[in-house]
Amino acid sequence: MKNDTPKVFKSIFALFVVAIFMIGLFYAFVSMPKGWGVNVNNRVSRLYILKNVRTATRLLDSGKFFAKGMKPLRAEVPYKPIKFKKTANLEDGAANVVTSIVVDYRGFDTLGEVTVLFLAASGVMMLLFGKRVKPKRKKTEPSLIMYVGTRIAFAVIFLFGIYIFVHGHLTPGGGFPGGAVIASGILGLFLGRNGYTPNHAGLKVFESLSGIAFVIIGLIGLFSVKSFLANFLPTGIIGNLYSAGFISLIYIAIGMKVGSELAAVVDSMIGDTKEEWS
Amino acid sequence: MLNVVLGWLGTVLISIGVFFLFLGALGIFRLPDLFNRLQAGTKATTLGVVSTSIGVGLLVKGWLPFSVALAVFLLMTNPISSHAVARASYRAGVKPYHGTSPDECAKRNLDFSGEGEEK
Amino acid sequence: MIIYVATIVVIVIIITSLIAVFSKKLLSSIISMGLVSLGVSGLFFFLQAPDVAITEAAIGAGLSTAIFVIALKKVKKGETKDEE
Amino acid sequence: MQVFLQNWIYLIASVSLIGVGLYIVLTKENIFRIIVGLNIIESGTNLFMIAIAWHPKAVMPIYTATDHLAVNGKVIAADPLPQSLVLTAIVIGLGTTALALAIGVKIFEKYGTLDVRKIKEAEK
Repeated sequence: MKNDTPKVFKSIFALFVVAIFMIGLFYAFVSMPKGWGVNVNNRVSRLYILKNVRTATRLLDSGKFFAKGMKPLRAEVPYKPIKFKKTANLEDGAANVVTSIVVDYRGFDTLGEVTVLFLAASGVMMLLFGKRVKPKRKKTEPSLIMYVGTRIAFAVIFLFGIYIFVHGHLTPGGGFPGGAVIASGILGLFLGRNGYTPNHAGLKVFESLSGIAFVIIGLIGLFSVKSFLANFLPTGIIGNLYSAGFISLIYIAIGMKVGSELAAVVDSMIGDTKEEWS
Repeated sequence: MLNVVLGWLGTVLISIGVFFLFLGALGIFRLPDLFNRLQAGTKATTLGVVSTSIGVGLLVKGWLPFSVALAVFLLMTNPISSHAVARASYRAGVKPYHGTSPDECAKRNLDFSGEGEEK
Repeated sequence: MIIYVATIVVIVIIITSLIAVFSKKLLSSIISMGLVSLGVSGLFFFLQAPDVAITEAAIGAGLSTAIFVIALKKVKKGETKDEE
Repeated sequence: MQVFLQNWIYLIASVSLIGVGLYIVLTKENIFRIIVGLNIIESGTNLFMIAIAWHPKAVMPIYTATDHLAVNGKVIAADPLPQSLVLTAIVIGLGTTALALAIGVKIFEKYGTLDVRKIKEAEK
């Protein structure tokens, strides 16, 4: 389209395109298997779903649980009915199924996603590096309430972020939200102080070390269990803090990495404007 | 016996909290300008939410530590955030209600003017 | 019963996203985008996905809006010129 | 009424969010507004994927919140696979948004404007 196209025509065309797109999405959603139609057994290990189900043994014997064409599990693994917080787990030890999909079943995919996040963060740093704007406006001190309050709140927020990613295999949460919470605490420090800069070298070292730790845990799995990112630690009792094998270790690494990366993104966005932010 | 006392205490606390939350909502509707509304929306709802959460913690078994932690965090952050909003809006040039007697900020000659504009 | 609460949230989200389209100022458009993210995180909780709800509330409503506002402050002149 | 809402309300929400975002991307000229539209499209897509995983009687796929995920041979938990995909997609969305904003700031430094048409004219 040329530049001098009237605006009304343009918006009518856009509405037309949007209408076609929305009708297509409706059709796709309606024709998709939804809810009860999806067999979760194909996506998660069957042992996972059967945790703490009282009728599990009966169903396993009758063979009703599985979809057509699946072998009953009894033949492969000796199966006992599992009770929550009572018995050790057969599969993994994690109470949170989403966590164990992110770290265990799709661990390699998560490594790739962390790499994408690292590339995005370093791209932001490269684009905004080295620009120093001189302060045009006179500085005013941020108020004392903000200064003290953000310092106290930062401690609480930091502790909460660490809690989230340490308990990732038990409660909702994990490395990604924990890192985001820590980064938002650092953003609060930026807002509360005048000219606050974090320790850049410390951030970089932290980020690199946690990335290296992720790969090293994967390599330990490769050399001890013969598969990259395989679980090499004993799986404890479901529901305990020390359970789920290496999931909590990897989530700690991911939380540190995501937190330091997002903090670096915020720093390189704010850092060179040299204005007050209170 | 203890359960009955705790139940009554929790109910009274929740009633106080609901009353103050209602006052906060009423203040947001009735008061004239931004600063007064911010005052009503912060002061009343801080007490309201804190006493409501502690009352719920007394009523339900085992929730007291969580609700006390929630109350402490709210007590800490809510006034700070409302102070930040008020300060930023004053610096951005929001004029107070004309009935506000005397404008102490302007009186003390604090250097807030013209911060939001290019020179 | 929770589906009626979700319906109210959905109506609020749609109205807020329409504000993001039709508002003249870029800042109010960004703020309404953050509100859309907050409402979507509430819907995630109703859809039985608490992990995703926590992540969306921390990132979509908090950090993303903050980064937008910071970047907007760098290009303050560009906002008023081309919005007509 | 309840059944109708359960079947359709999340679909309506996600599709209308995607439509609104697409409208912003197609019609607006300011680069930052286009990035706002992309973010709204991202929210709608995430909602779409989570809504596929849900059914009206679903429970959370977390054992600390619910006792069992399967009753009488039927899985009653929400599908955890799209949830894990969306969990990582949100974080990556923030990274790409920050990258796009950095590129927008650089464009503003070079051309002095954020309007797409004026940038196109300046290129000629």
